[in-house]
Amino acid sequence: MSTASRVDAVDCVPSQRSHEDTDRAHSTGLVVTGLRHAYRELTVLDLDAFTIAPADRHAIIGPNGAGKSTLLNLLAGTVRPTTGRITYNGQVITRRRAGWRARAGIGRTFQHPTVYPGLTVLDCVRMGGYHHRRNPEHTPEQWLDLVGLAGYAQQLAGELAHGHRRMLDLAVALAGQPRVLLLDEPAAGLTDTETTRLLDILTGLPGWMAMVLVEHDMAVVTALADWITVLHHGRRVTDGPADLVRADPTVRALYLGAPETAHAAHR
Amino acid sequence: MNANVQTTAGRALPLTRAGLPWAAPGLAALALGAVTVSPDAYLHASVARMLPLALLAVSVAIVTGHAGLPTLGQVAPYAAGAYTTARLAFAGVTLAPAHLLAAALAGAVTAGLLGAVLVRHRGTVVLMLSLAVAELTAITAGQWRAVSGGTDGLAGIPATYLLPGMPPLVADRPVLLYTATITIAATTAAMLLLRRWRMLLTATRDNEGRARASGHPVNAYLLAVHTGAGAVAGVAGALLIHTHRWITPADVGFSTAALALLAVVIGGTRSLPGAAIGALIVLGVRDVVAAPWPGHAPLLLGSAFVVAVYLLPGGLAAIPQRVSAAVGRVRQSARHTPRPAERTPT
Amino acid sequence: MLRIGELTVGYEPDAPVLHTVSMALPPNGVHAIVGPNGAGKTTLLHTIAGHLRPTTGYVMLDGHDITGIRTVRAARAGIALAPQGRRLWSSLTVRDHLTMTRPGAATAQEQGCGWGVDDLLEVFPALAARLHHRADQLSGGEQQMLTLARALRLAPRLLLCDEPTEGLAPTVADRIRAVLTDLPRHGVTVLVTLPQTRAATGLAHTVHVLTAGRLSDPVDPTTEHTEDLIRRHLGLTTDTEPPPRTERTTVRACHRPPTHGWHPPSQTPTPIVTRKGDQS
Amino acid sequence: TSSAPRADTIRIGLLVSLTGTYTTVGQDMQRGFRLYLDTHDKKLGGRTVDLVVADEGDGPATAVPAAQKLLERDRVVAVTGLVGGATVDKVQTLTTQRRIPLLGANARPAFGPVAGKPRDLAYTWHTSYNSDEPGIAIAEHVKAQVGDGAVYAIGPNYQGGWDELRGFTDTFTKLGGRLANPDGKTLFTPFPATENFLPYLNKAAESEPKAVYTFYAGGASVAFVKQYRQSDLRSVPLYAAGFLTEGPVLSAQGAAATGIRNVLNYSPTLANAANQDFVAAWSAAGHPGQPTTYAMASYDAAAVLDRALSAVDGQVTGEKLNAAIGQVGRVVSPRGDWQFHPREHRPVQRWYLREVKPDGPVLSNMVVQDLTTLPAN
Amino acid sequence: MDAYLMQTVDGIAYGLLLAIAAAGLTLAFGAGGVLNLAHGTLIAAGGYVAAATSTGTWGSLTVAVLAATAAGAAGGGLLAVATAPLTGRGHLDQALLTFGVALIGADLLTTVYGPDTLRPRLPAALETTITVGGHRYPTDRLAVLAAAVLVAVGGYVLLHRTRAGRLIRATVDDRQMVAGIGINPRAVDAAVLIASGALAGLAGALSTPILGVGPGTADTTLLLSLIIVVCGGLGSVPGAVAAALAVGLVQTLAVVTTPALAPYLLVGAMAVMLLARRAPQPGGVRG
Ligand SMILES: Nc1ncnc2c1ncn2[C@@H]1O[C@H](COP(=O)(O)OP(=O)(O)OP(=O)(O)O)[C@@H](O)[C@H]1O
Ligand SMILES: Nc1ncnc2c1ncn2[C@@H]1O[C@H](COP(=O)(O)OP(=O)(O)OP(=O)(O)O)[C@@H](O)[C@H]1O
Ligand SMILES: [Mg+2]
Ligand SMILES: [Mg+2]
Repeated sequence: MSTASRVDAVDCVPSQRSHEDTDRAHSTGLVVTGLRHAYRELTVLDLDAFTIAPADRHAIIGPNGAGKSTLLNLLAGTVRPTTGRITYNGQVITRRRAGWRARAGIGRTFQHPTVYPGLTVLDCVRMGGYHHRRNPEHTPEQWLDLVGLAGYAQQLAGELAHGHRRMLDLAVALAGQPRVLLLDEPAAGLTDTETTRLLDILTGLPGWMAMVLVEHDMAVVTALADWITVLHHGRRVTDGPADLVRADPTVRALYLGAPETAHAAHR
Repeated sequence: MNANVQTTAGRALPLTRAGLPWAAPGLAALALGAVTVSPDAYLHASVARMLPLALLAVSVAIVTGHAGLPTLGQVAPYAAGAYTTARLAFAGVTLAPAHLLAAALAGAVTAGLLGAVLVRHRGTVVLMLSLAVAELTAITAGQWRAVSGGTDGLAGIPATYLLPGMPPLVADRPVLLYTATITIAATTAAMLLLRRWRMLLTATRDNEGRARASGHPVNAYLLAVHTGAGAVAGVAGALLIHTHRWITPADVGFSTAALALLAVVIGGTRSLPGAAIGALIVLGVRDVVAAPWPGHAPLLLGSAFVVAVYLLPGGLAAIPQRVSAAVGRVRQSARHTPRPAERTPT
Repeated sequence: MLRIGELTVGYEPDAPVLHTVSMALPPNGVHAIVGPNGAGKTTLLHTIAGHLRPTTGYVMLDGHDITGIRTVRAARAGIALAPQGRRLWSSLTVRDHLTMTRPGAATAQEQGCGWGVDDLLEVFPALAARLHHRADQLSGGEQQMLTLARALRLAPRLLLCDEPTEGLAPTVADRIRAVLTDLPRHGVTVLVTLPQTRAATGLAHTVHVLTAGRLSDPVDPTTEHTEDLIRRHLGLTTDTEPPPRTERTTVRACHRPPTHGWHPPSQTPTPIVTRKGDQS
Repeated sequence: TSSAPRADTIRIGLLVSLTGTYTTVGQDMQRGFRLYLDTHDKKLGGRTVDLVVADEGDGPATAVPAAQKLLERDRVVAVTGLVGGATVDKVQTLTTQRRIPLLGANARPAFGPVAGKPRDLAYTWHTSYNSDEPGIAIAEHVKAQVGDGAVYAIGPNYQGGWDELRGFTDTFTKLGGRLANPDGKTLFTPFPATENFLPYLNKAAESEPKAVYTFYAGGASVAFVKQYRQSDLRSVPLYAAGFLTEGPVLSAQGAAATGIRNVLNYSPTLANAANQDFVAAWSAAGHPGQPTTYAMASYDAAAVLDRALSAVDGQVTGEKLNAAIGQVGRVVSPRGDWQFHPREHRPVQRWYLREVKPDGPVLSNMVVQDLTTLPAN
Repeated sequence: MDAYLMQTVDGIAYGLLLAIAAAGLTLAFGAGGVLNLAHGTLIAAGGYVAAATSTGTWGSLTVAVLAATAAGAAGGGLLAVATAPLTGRGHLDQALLTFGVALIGADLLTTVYGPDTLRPRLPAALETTITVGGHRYPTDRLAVLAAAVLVAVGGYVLLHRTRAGRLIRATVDDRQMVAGIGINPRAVDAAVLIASGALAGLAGALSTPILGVGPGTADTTLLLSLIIVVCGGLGSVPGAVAAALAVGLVQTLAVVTTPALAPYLLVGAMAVMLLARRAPQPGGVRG
């Protein structure tokens, strides 16, 4: 675990967020304090403070294995933190299970979506909204229509192509009518057209909904996020408004690489 | 994408799809009716004797197939129902409705308590924990002599009465009628309830993480199903007493549990009527078919298991689907000319 | 190298996913398939790798008919698949994955070179730090790297990569693209599916477009209007057109904060469970 | 087989374990019954016998369906055999209901009340014994041997074990004997799960008993005897109900069994003429080893039926046959002559003290002395 | 205290005896994912073969061990053929099939060898006892103890240290990708069942001199083996040995210290062992 390129030495950099944002998060959003998660002796996440206020469009980027998915899992309640505290709407929810948090409005998608292979696509979406008051404006069929899967409504979810599963996962998450939406690489494996559609869907969501976006596709991040946190080895390297972070030389060296190589012409 | 074409084609015929779950209980009821009408008392007694295990298998199918927890532990609520019934009968309460109610309650409570532990686990661990439950049930029944009469069990349990003033249920034909009615009613009720829960349970089995992330209290679902299945097992226990009027600890032990689970596999894990019919097949092979070859019942039973595995992939429940698929294939090959065998390697 | 003719493949009898697909790949190149989600890219690669049997058509590798051969034989013939969705052995460690997979004897000799475990770890330093972790303990990107590393370790003659850069950080994705571009020089033919047109044109010698189970003629990405051409291929045959801009307003409209059930959080903390029937 | 038997043919049901734990016993009982038939022209009471064999399996779960088939399908006039006590307990209600005599040849349980009324035993007979009788029969001898010393009692934890051990300990303590078991209670080992007896035996050795009394049968007895000789108890005299060393288990135990003193109602070495014929017929039939008490009791059941059937005139019915069984009087038997106890419907018979000794190349349970006659009238 | 030492030694020896019995199942079910309910029957078959072959000389003992192992391997081969069409159909179907095979096998064994309990004859040197710390202890158990250590070490090396062991586990995880690296998963399945059958046969030859072999042997050993394999954490040799030792100690130390609880101890201990393992955090952690 020691190569020159590692920034292990970097301690968790304090968050740059303004006090107003943080205060808002304390009363009506998600607040994480002193969160640490370790598998045996390996610490994969260590965040001093991290806040999501309503209406936040918060992107988390970082190299593979930085702990991004782990952070989402911790927020969603899929895994328990080793130490630390999570509050939501001012209430401590660290010990609450995933199901409770989902009913309370924390929805999520998965990095490797499988949804429910044995249910039809439509039933999958129904299951997503099962715990919520039926809302004539948001029928399962409408959610399917929104993500472009209306034609597959009666197909088994297990028979969907990979990209379609990802969109279905999103529809299921949206059907849960979340107030905080945790998205784990929603654009991975999507084609250009589907990515455009995804962006349309996400930007079209109600403004008050908070969104935590983990994504490697910087185009998507730029289009959506107004705040970016960069993680590395489970710690915050930097955070700030999107354009500032993108310009940050550490982030470039660590994560983005030279902008030209990304889609450089062959030969 | 022509998704619509793709989804409707090649699936089971719509008729079998909708009617399938109900065809089996209907047929079973018909068959039982025929047996009841027949004059053969031996047949009546034999079938009546098998029905409690059939209902136990239904309860196992609920837990194994629908909740996705392979279990040998349903003999515990079965035992609770049976011994409650037996003790009530000895205490002078001989009304069948009271027995059924008390047994269902005892079964549900037992299964609820056990379920609180079991539903936290999955797969093989559940299987082994429930095996422990089965063993402990039989051991406890053997040791608790005041209730169970020791390892030799209880005999001469007073007969039950359907209603006050009616003759006791002892003759073979009425017992069969009564047992069959209760078995079919309980199975149907369970099927109706499970239909409402189908989506939730499929989701839970398929992808628990996703289900939790959509707010589903997965363990609570499983506990509810486990408890409900316990009530069914309790009723099965009451029927055991009503048909046999005796019980030994071995009847609520591992071997009974194993037979019930195998019956469920033969029936096709998720099909409740399939499980019941599977149980009738298993006991029929062991007690009736094998009778002319004393000492070789295990051989025949084993062969039946082997044959079932090879000839019935997916169990009895999959037969209609496989038939309709075969019909589809025949139709298909009639329409299309077979694809050219030769490939042109240029 | 690889010739495919008139291939029809489906999961259910009368609903083919690929319709009479034909293509010929010259050896030693990087060939890309692009197409919308659900077009059948994965299906095509799985058919070549022997995971699926075609209903009609043939697949030929170096003049040998390999139609419908089993996966084992395909692997021994030098075809390696880096599948979509990782398909790792979850109870084995990273090291196990790499040491267990061995270069197919025939191909290794022909090639005179293979990927050693150390070479692979150099390409994927993230894996080096996780050598003794089980595959199901890896992050998504690390799993993707391992999938590729395992396929490379087999020293194949034909490498099938199903969306190899999915979920990888930009720097790692770059490195993988570099590796793939370099492979033809060692006598490896690469067939890669990519969802994004730009990624494909930046990488491949030829690009095929697959839409709704039908494959276009190869497009040469070095010519000027490549991307337009591909667009046209996609646009002409897809019924899942990029949504017209007007649709965006309908999306918006459908997301007015609802009046009940899904209401915007107020400033005062509310009871948070929004279960059915909680508020009446 | 459901056609009505011819007038001079009668059908008899033999229900024995042919699968499961007690297969050895069941097989011996079948051999014993058939031996009688074969040596008597396949006739009982002058009538040709159609013997219908059914499998009792491991207990009532399989035995009751089999019994039901014998009664309802085959319409037998008597049911005999029955290895397990629990089976007898359950099948007895069926046979009684249909007025068919049940002539058990092995276990005889305590027959609890039916629906609050004492069990009707009019149609129930046994050619064997009550499970507590071996212990009762040997207690006095053991007391005399150990004097003031204490005896350690150990047995399997199920009804059969409880009965066998209770017979010994109750009588023994009534005679003033003392149990070496720490709390004065018999040690019961899990049944049939126990295969490692060494820990129990070594533990028992700590209480330094003068002798050990036990009852095991079948596979467990092999393990028990072998491990007894490997334990710290190895030189403490071992007394047992005779089933411990009865039949084929003895050859599996081998030398470890030598010197075990045990009690039973039969030994193949008994010197009476009936036994000599019986043993000779047994060997002539090609059966391995020596006959056992199980085979003998079943042989006697055939003998009882033979005598009873010769007393029945015309069509044989369950009632007539049952009445005739009550009148058979003295039965000449390889175990020595015996007769039914008028109320209890089981033999009043002599019990023997036996010791395992080499008998030529093989081990055998040689009679050492007569003990007592039970049940005392 | 001294007495407990003796019981502990016996617990360890008995536990290792059980570990041998469970070895084949550890390989087949734990590592290879085949729920083989015919395992007990294979052990019984090995026991019968050994009992029929051994006459009390060292030479015949060697022959008996080899013959039993071969018989077990043959049985395993048969099972491999029988289960081959079931790949991908889940544990319950395997359970149904192998249970059927077990019933048939048990019937055949009693038909051939009779229902009596048999015991292989051992050379005199193994039938005696030796003195350990003032107590006498049977030699045959010490011999089994030594054999168990060999089997355990061999099994550990095979399963946890060789490519073959990894292949077995990989085949359970994703057979198609095993085929994708050029190895036939069916061959792996067959090899696993044959090796596991051979181990079962060997276990039969080693355990029957002590416990005897009869109609009940198959069920008892199957149950104990299942307990050990599952409690040991499916496919882990050190885990299985630890579980076997735990069961051995429970069956020796605990049963004599608390005889009143003896009937409950074995399954009770199993339940505790299973419950003590942290309930798995069910799927979905991997996003
Ligand atoms: N197991 C299956 N059973 C039935 N239909 C399937 C199955 N797998 C895939 N399909 C269907 O086949 C079609 C092609 O799927 P495929 O996975 O090949 O698409 P793809 O081009 O790889 O898409 P993506 O870019 O999303 O990975 C889809 O419509 C899908 O629904
Ligand atoms: N169950 C586990 N046991 C041990 N280590 C784990 C486990 N789960 C995750 N990790 C490690 O934690 C680190 C962070 O994982 P995480 O999935 O959060 O990464 P990520 O930032 O989402 O990466 P990616 O972009 O590749 O998805 C990884 O290095 C991974 O190996
Ligand atoms: Mg991730
Ligand atoms: Mg794909």
